[in-house]
Amino acid sequence: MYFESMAAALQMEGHGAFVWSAYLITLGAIVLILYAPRRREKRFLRQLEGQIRRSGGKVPGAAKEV
Amino acid sequence: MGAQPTPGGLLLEAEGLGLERGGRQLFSGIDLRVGQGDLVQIEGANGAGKTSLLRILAGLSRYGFSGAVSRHAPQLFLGHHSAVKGLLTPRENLAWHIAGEAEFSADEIDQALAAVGLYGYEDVPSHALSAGQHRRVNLARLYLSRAPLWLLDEPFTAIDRSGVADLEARLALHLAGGGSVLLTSHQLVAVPHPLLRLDLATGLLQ
Amino acid sequence: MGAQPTPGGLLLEAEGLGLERGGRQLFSGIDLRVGQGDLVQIEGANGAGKTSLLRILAGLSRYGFSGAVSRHAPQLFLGHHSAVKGLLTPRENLAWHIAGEAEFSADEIDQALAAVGLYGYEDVPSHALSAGQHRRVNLARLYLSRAPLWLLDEPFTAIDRSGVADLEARLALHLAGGGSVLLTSHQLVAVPHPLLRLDLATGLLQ
Amino acid sequence: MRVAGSAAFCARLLRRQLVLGLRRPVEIGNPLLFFAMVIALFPLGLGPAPDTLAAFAPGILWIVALLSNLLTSEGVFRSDFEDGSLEQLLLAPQPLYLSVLAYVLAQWLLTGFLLGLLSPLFALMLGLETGAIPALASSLLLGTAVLSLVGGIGAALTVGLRRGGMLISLLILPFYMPVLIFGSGAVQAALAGAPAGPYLALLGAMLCLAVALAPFAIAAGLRISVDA
Amino acid sequence: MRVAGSAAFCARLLRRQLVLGLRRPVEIGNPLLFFAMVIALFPLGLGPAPDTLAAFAPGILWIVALLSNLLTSEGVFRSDFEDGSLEQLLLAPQPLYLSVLAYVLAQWLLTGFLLGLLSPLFALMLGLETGAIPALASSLLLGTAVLSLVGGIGAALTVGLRRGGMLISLLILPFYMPVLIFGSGAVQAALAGAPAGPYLALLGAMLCLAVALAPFAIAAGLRISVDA
Amino acid sequence: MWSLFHKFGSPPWLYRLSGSILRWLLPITVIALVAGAVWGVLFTPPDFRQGNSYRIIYIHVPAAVVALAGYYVMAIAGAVSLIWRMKMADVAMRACAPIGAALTFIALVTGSIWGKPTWGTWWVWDARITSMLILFFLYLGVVALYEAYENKELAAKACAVLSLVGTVNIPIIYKSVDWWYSLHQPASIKFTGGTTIDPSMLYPLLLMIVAFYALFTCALLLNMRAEILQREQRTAWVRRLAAAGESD
Ligand code: HEM
Ligand SMILES: Nc1ncnc2c1ncn2[C@@H]1O[C@H](COP(=O)(O)OP(=O)(O)OP(=O)(O)O)[C@@H](O)[C@H]1O
Ligand SMILES: Nc1ncnc2c1ncn2[C@@H]1O[C@H](COP(=O)(O)OP(=O)(O)OP(=O)(O)O)[C@@H](O)[C@H]1O
Ligand SMILES: [Mg+2]
Ligand SMILES: [Mg+2]
Repeated sequence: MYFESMAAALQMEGHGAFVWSAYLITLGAIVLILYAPRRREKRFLRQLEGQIRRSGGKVPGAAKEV
Repeated sequence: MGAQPTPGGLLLEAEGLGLERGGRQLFSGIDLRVGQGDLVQIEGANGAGKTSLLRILAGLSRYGFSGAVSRHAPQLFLGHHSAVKGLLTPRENLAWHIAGEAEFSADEIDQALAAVGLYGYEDVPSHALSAGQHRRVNLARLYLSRAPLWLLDEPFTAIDRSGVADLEARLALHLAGGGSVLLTSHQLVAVPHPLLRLDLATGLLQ
Repeated sequence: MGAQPTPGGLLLEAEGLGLERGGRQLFSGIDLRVGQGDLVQIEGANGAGKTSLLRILAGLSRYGFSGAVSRHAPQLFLGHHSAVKGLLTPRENLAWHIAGEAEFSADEIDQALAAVGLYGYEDVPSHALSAGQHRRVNLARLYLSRAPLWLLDEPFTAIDRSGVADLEARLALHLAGGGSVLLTSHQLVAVPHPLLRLDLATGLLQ
Repeated sequence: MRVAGSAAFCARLLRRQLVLGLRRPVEIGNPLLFFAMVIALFPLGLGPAPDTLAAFAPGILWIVALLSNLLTSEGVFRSDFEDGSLEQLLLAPQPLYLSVLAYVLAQWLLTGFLLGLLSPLFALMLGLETGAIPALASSLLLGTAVLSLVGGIGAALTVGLRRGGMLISLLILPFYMPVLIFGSGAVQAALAGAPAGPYLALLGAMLCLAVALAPFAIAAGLRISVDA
Repeated sequence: MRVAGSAAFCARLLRRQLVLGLRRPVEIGNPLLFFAMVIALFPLGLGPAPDTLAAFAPGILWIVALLSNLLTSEGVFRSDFEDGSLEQLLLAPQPLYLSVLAYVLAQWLLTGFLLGLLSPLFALMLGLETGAIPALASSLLLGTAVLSLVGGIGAALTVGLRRGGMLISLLILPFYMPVLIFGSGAVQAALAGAPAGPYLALLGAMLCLAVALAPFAIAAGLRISVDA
Repeated sequence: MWSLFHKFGSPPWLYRLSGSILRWLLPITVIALVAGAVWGVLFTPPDFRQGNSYRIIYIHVPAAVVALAGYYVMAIAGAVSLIWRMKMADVAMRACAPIGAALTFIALVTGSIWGKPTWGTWWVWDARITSMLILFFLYLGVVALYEAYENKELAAKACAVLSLVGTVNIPIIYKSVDWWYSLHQPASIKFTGGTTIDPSMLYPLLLMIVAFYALFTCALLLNMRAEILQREQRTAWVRRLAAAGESD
């Protein structure tokens, strides 16, 4: 490691706030672009499953077999 | 669209048309063959899919339906919207009509306007016309067009009783001359000509 | 407009109404007294001036006519344009209706939508509705309104046959409850109730 | 069913207008993005030199506010006129003064208000001194409200004419000019170290006047337009 | 009755669009007055120092041209979509490529062309050196044509959405930016005594590209919009 | 070749394939991102001119590079969808826009944060920064257009047209912004030359660029999967999937 201590790594000779905030914002954005579609998919499947259960296990409106 | 009628006189063919909209199957398996002299009325309640079908047949809807349409003749399509510009006079509206079918002479246009009861209104800006007169400007195209196949979506909307009778006479003339008409209407169509009914619910032609 | 019916039950009075439009005298000397339970159909060809008259009676046209109108009761006016916003759903269109007549509960609105055959379409954006369904959204106000006097300009436009029958039943109910209706229509109105006809050409009520 | 009070009715109208402006949550971004883009045009047109940009920043932001108001004012009543909603509004029992205010308020929230809120960001991008930012934001918030009210008058008078667009600009631009002068004046005063207060007070006075009078003019304009 | 050739049809369309744009002779003045007023805003907003104004005149004139294009592009297909004319146009036997060009040409004639012709006047108002005026006028004439074509794409893609306004600006403003850069660059080059030729050549190349490709995109956009 | 092309057009096949790709690609991506970041932030020497603030480069440059490449991926998908009417290309195109916008956003924000210690200002109208801003607008335009259409099939066609127009324009935009900047020559501010970068700084940067490409791929596949399910919700295979209560 280039820095001697964790505190020095946080400080970065005064540039720490800039570097770390840049990395944090990036982390947030990355988590969002990976998590959002995942959540959309999960939620959609759960909703569809509920719909199927409500209609008595049948597969309503299933138009075509693939 | 220099399409020519097939030897058998077919103007329009559709096979296995199906449409789903907003999760509902509006119609499916509709087969349609329109020949010369055919008068077809598409029937169905509000929201049955009449307009959607007409737009597919005219070629305005190109995505989202199943089946195939083949057009063998020039068409005249009059939809729910009148394509009449309020800022232009009826005469200008017809002379510069955007359908680009043909170049009509001033005489032809005035005669067509007179035929739909707009004699004297040729030079009034169209937005100063009443609802029925506004639609009549568009319907004047029925007196100008040489297209053999007419697709009319509720042509009688907002037209008074004598106007409807005039229109029916015009349809009869067109049919007698070998043209054909596909129309939707919630009213009964009184044309002295065999009428085929297309029921959207069952997809059958009677 | 907290106007109240007069003791004699009069909802609307008009005296000597006359209108000239574009150099033509559309009508003149029209006297009209609409009382509770009256059903009046305004008759005339396209361009006769029916819409113009209704707009004068409703108070939307305030200049350029002769005569006087006095309104003694709240009115519900449905014109050629549907006042339905395509971007809003039918439910929103009614809940946030711009006429500001009253605050309707979600239940009342759903019932009204069901009554005009839009059950299941409550949350579809209105621009995705068919022409008839679009108009029905507006007509649902007939099931919500408490206004005693209705002014309806061609309410049956684009409505299918069973829809027209439903509407006629609604009109009959309203009339039986002491309300009154002034309408224009090019179709025959089949309401089991005495029908007064106002002929614009002659200005006479029959 | 309850009879609708004026306040409830106006709240409903406001909500309706806002929903029409932003059907989906994503759409809130549209006006913001629009401002960002128009502001980016200025460096591209005038050149990227930081000091001239900073000197022009108040004027640029104010001109963008004004133009975006011009661009959107035109449509305030347009679609309601075309689909018959306006007729119904005129027939409503509630006072037109208040309904018209609801329309203008919705339009302002989607343009001037958003721009005012975001103006610090844009000011930074143009290199405006941070000291002048409060004056900028508050002058924009006050001034754009005046613009929206005045713009509403033009919109009401021309909505029946089926061609609005240019005509409305001609009618209302002259009335926009005092707002522009005091608005950018406030920021320039702050930049020069003078107090921006007097300018803001003037803008506030103009706003009071506009709130008191413009709705009447708008209402009258709408009645005339619907009559035509 | 004669069958209409494509050229005759386009001429007719052009005439129709022009008449619609200028139903009354007064209205020819509207776009010009609009430019004049918006240009008058800049001295008010930026401060009237004559030398800075003159230095920024190219940028200002170009930004105004761009915004007025934005303002009018939106409406090119709007009313035709709403009243069903667009459906009829799509069904017309003539090639859509040409019809669409007629629309754009009409729009350009009423905005960019007029502005280009009158720009020397406005340039004088802003104190631009007379030597740069030919470069200004020709860059405006070329560049606004590109703007109109690109704006048409945005208009075609959004006309079916009933919410236009902001959205179309978002779509097309990024594409306007190169035109702005080269356009104002041409004038700045002329001001600096350098030849404006290369910039004008670039604008011309962009125009060729836009004429060749944009109508296809517009036509595709219209088909999609009418389908929706 | 054609059969593969057709297979790509088949939603269930693509859904399953993307599932198995993601199972190994996603962990690798995360590891590479973490490793590259830790390497770059903690184990490299500081730049002799900018000090430690240069460590932002390990996210700034990869985000910028991939954001630009993403636009071309989107446009290619758009072209495929328009020409061959392939539905899965629609899906891919739609998925590119928000990811590209997010990456552009990262580049802008990190660049802007970087600028404060280095240039003393959050923002300058530098050629590269300006063109990145325009790219951001382009991406958001596609997202906004897609969201504005009710019918998603048409939305995809409209966006395809827009992104194709964009591909013609992007080179023009970049060139023009370059010339614009050199015409005005403020010249007080310059990027540090990338060529003189020390190898010890370069390797983590290369790792991060690769990791960001992988990140883009993962996000693309994830988005496509969600979209495929929604589009195919009426088919039996999606229903079976939902009934089984799992997604992989
Ligand atoms: C908001 C602003 C910024 C944006 C949009 C931006 C954009 C970009 C882009 C697109 C690249 C990659 C170009 C390529 O590899 O061809 C890049 C590289 C780079 N940027 Fe930024 N940048 C921004 C701010 C900054 C700042 C403030 C710095 C600080 C000094 C900086 C330093 C660098 C460096 C050192 C490189 C790599 C050098 C090279 O490969 O030539 N950037 N930036
Ligand atoms: N753009 C759209 N998006 C989703 N659904 C639509 C759209 N347009 C129409 N629909 C639906 O398709 C159905 C059929 O509409 P269509 O306009 O074809 O009916 P129609 O038979 O012509 O009815 P009408 O008699 O009222 O004119 C309607 O239920 C409507 O809700
Ligand atoms: N704004 C206007 N300016 C001038 N004349 C007008 C204007 N609006 C309507 N008119 C004229 O007034 C006459 C009556 O129009 P109105 O709309 O009242 O007719 P209507 O009886 O409702 O017809 P329809 O059955 O077609 O709806 C028409 O001849 C029309 O030309
Ligand atoms: Mg229909
Ligand atoms: Mg009428």
